[in-house]
Amino acid sequence: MSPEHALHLLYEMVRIRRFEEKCVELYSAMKIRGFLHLYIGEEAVAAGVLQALRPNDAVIATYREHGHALARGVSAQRIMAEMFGKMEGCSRGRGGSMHLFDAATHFYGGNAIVGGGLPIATGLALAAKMQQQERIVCCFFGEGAVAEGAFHESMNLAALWRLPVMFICENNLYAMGTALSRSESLTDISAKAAAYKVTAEAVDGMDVMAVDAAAARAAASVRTTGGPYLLECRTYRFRAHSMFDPELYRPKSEVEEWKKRDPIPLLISSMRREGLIDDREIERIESSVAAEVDDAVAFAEAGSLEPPKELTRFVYSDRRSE
Amino acid sequence: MSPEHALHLLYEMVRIRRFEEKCVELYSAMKIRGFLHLYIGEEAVAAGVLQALRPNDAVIATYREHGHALARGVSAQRIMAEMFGKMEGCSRGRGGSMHLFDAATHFYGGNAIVGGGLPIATGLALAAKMQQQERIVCCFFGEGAVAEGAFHESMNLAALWRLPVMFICENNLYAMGTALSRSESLTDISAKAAAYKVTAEAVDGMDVMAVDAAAARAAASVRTTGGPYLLECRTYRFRAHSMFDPELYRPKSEVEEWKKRDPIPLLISSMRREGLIDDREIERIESSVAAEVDDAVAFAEAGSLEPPKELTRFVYSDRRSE
Amino acid sequence: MSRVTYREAVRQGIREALLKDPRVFLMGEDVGAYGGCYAVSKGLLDEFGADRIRDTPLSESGFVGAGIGAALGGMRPIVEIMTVNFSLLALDQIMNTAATYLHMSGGQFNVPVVIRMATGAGRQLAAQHAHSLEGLYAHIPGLKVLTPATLEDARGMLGTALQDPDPVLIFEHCNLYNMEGELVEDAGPVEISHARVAREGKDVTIISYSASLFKALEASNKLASDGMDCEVIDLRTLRPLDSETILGSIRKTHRAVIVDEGWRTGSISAEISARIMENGFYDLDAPVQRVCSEEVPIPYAKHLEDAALPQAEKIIRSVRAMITGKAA
Amino acid sequence: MSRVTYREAVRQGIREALLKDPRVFLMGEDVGAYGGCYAVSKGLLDEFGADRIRDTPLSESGFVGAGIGAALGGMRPIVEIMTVNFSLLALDQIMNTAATYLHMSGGQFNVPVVIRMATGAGRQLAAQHAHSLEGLYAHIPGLKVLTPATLEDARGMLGTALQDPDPVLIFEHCNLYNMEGELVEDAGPVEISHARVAREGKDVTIISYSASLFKALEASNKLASDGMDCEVIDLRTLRPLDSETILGSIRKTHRAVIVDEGWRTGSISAEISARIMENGFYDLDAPVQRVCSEEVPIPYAKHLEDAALPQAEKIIRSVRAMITGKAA
Ligand SMILES: Cc1ncc(C[n+]2csc(CCOP(=O)(O)OP(=O)(O)O)c2C)c(N)n1
Ligand SMILES: Cc1ncc(C[n+]2csc(CCOP(=O)(O)OP(=O)(O)O)c2C)c(N)n1
Ligand SMILES: [Mg+2]
Ligand SMILES: [Mg+2]
Repeated sequence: MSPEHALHLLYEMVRIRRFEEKCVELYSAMKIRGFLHLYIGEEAVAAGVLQALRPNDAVIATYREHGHALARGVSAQRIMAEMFGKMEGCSRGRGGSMHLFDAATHFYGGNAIVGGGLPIATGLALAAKMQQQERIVCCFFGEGAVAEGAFHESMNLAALWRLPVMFICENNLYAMGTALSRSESLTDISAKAAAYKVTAEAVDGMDVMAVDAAAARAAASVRTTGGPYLLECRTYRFRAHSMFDPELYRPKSEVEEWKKRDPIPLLISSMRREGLIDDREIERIESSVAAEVDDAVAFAEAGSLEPPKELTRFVYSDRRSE
Repeated sequence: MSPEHALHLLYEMVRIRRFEEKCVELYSAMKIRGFLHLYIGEEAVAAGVLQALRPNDAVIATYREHGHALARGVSAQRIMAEMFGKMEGCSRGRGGSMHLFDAATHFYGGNAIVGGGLPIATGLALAAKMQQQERIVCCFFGEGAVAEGAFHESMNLAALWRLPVMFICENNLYAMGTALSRSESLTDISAKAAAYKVTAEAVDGMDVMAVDAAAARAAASVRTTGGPYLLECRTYRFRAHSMFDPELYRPKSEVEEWKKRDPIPLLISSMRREGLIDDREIERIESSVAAEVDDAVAFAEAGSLEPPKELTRFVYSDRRSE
Repeated sequence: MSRVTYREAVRQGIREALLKDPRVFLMGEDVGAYGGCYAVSKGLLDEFGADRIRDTPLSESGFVGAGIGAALGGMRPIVEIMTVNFSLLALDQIMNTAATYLHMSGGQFNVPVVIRMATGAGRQLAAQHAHSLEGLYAHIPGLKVLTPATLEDARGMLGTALQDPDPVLIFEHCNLYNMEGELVEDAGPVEISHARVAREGKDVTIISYSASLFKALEASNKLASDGMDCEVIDLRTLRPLDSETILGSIRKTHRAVIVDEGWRTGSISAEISARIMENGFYDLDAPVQRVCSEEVPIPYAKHLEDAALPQAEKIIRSVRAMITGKAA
Repeated sequence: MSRVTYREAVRQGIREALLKDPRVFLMGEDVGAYGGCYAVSKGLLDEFGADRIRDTPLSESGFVGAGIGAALGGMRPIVEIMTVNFSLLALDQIMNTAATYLHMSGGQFNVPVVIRMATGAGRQLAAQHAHSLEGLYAHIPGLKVLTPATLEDARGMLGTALQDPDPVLIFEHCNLYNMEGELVEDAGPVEISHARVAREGKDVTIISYSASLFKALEASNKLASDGMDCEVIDLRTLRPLDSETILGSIRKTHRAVIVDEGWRTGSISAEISARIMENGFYDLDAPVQRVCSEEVPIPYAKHLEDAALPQAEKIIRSVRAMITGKAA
């Protein structure tokens, strides 16, 4: 891996981390409301996976999607404005944290029905295939979603019809308070792909280099074969499920244990070992990120509220279809 | 296998066959209406599997369930009366061919939502387990149902909670007009059980002895381990999907090929080879069955129609729960 | 003009759309090799191939979701669900995704998907195949709900739906597929924002849609011979409802009976009655009445099924009682 | 008497049922280790163990179906669905199976399952977490639909529901969980067949349920200071609807406004209006009006969410217009 690429991965992870740390503050300050699901601890997954995508590829994510939106290139300003409920937000204030959308980067949201994004991703891939577009679809979901019928139906459809979907399972071991072993009879998620004849792989989701490499393999496979791929990223959520979660279901020690594998320090030490980074560089990253985050907050603060008379706009399209 | 048991299996298959042949006549005579799904060709499955059940076990079947109801011991009279829409029918005329029910034999229907029976069977098994009953639940469904989310969710729940369900997949290669290879990326149904850590087996569904033996193994496993088992019975439907099906989707020659493996002649020849049966015995079976079928028709003819003022009865229970 | 069935009219609509727009395709269970469970798509597989007449596995949630995704991705899918009861398996995708996408994304992503399904009772298919849930779907903002009752609409509404940038649901009553009539060969898309006065009259307005329309017309004919002159409205579109045509008619007749195959409580007929209450109250000479399905899962036995459904006889009784002022 | 929240009242109801009847158990996503997504079942896992406080995987259709099956098998399951929007994933099981079993089987198999879920908006949870679909469920024969607004009902309706031989759905408004009040310690099951007059009045009847009830009461208080005396009805049960209490009140007040957090078109408020039309028309001095949610997927931004929901202000405007005879 090139030093530049490693730096870029680090930069992306730090961006996500600092952006979300700011979100927590803003939630306490009541600037952000509703459900807020933090990605902290899992940054290596979005940062690593999204390297494998090209501009025309499509992304479908969940309600825990700040990281994916940021890594995909959705502007931090517009994401923050969205969480402030402002018109300038990437969903005009209608979506909030769980429903970030961005047409320019083919970021199809932001789906808060667990498993609900998988059929949509399958359909986007079908459209790509039928139109012979050079496009793959990248679909993120948690290990909890694997128990939903939507997982089963989508994996089968994508495999049966040979559709270019990269299914990325973010296995952070918990679905809210439900440990994987209490939601799946077979806890090896990637092994389930065999039931659909889908190629699969599991990767250490705390190691961004490993994720980056695995995603590259996955994307290459999807692009070459035209068929789906399941990549299971084994990761961990450091924070509560959402801001309302008292975390009764896991010992603090378990969280502490995982924090030793925090993807950011992990990458930094490996880069240090190879002489790819020093403190100055880290500071530069931090200050650049801090500026971006501050700028995003300022943008959000300065934003305006959609006039209530526009409430029912976008229930239906203003225009007829072409 | 004892000669008596072989004879019994033959008797059950012939009963189902002749009963349904009569149904076809009665459909043409407009005595039976609605959808009528014939089991002809698949008799070895119901006849074989249901031998493994005890009186207190529960059965869930599909809309193609005449065979299961008969083999389970639901009276042919009441089944026929049901299809005539009579009050004396096993569902008081409200269900018809697709919705046969019988509390006495724990026959829980007759479910016409493809895959809809699997969660119900899982719940029945949960109730049995929580009440420490000596009961297993036998759930029939077609290979088409395997694509539904309900299959996935139920297999996982039953395995995760270790519930006594015998899942019987009747793989007749078609879901209406959709061939297995066009509905499943992995066509080996029993292999899918591995995704749930469920024990599974596939058996020749035209060989009633083999089905009988496999079902005995499956039931024994469920009774001993308390956990689920998936038995795939590979069979074939000789008739159209329902009375409306022009059968455009499969060549006649394929049907003819499979008819060479008709489970009834197959059993008869094997019994003959072993000297377990002769023509007289076969005639005796046929005439006894004919009498039962005639009697069922007479019973149905003589039945009465529920007064329309009773229409909304059974929308809610007449009584409070105990 | 040529003589066609409702089934053929729908097929013509689909065929025309496939010919005209390469983005259009049909997907659903058994639309291809089987020819469609109600034989609507028979022959289309041969003409258009398996890519565009796409058989799906039994996965209602999955393939409806895939249809939504394909629409987002630039295609114009026609998704067929065999029967309205099975559509419940896909309702999450329809309500939580298709109907919300445009709004949730602040106007960025519209979902031009068309979802067709068979609805209604009358074929002794019992409690899991015979309901009328189009009224339920009409409750959902973000959707349009069409209920073609005529050959023109059976054919033309599909084209119009495909031109719509947003999700459109089309409910085809299973008892209409065999209905025959004359249809001009080049009948094209039809407008979908207005109800239609199917029969003019001055004494009472009967408001109906889909297969019930014909029961309303049958009742009107019988009532005419008794000197009662009914105006009959075919709603055509349940969402958005054309209140104006309804209210306009009531301003003339001052009386209304709504005929709806949905279960009475919470049916679309309740909505119509409520709108008349709100906007036509002072025009009324008598309270609006409803003739709906009985509140029962549809039973198999013919006589019970008949008793469960709105019938011309019940409509006649309701109209007569209203006009004579005696309780029905 | 002790001071409890609505959340605690529900928990007490569950706890009492678990203590009293060994057939009762609670199942759903995160009811156990997490303590319930709205903390309703906190502590119950420790007291009753993982068998009876049963966490489920994310499989709404599967575990609701399993609840139905367990009820058929002799248990008395309380199935919790986190939020009404997710219940759509299980609607097939609820409508096609739970609601039809007894009838389809000719009276042989009843389904004593209780399904609880959080409903409603007001917490900025946007378009996939904030709808009010209890009116939609009230359309379905075979179900009972309860909407407790008070602490007594939050606690007591559960016990009553568990005694019911048939499927009962309970909708708990997410904005009520923190509501506090006094509740007698041994408050038991409550009857569920009658609506309740929450405030007596003579000028106009405001009909409401669930969290909207409190907006109706707030509006009434403000209107009282202007000399307008509102009667407020808490429907409590949406299916079967207690029409008698509604009609009785209207015979007194001759005016009615219905307040409903459901989307207006096809809402339960439409049904109520239609019933008043049919049975109370001649008692009315003015057409019945509805104050409902705007027909929009609930938006995230606070000011837009507020604008989408029925508010006391809108109720006041509607009542005032009705009484003064000027358009709202
Ligand atoms: C269909 C559905 N059921 C339940 C929920 C509530 N819920 C939101 S997130 C979540 C846990 C999902 O876990 P997982 O898929 O592992 O993703 P993670 O949150 O761990 O990233 C649940 C139960 C939901 N949003 N949608
Ligand atoms: C949820 C649902 N979707 C579609 C149908 C229509 N349908 C009835 S039977 C059938 C085929 C089922 O095939 P399979 O499960 O293999 O059973 P088989 O009929 O072959 O016994 C279909 C599509 C249905 N009844 N339920
Ligand atoms: Mg997780
Ligand atoms: Mg089959």
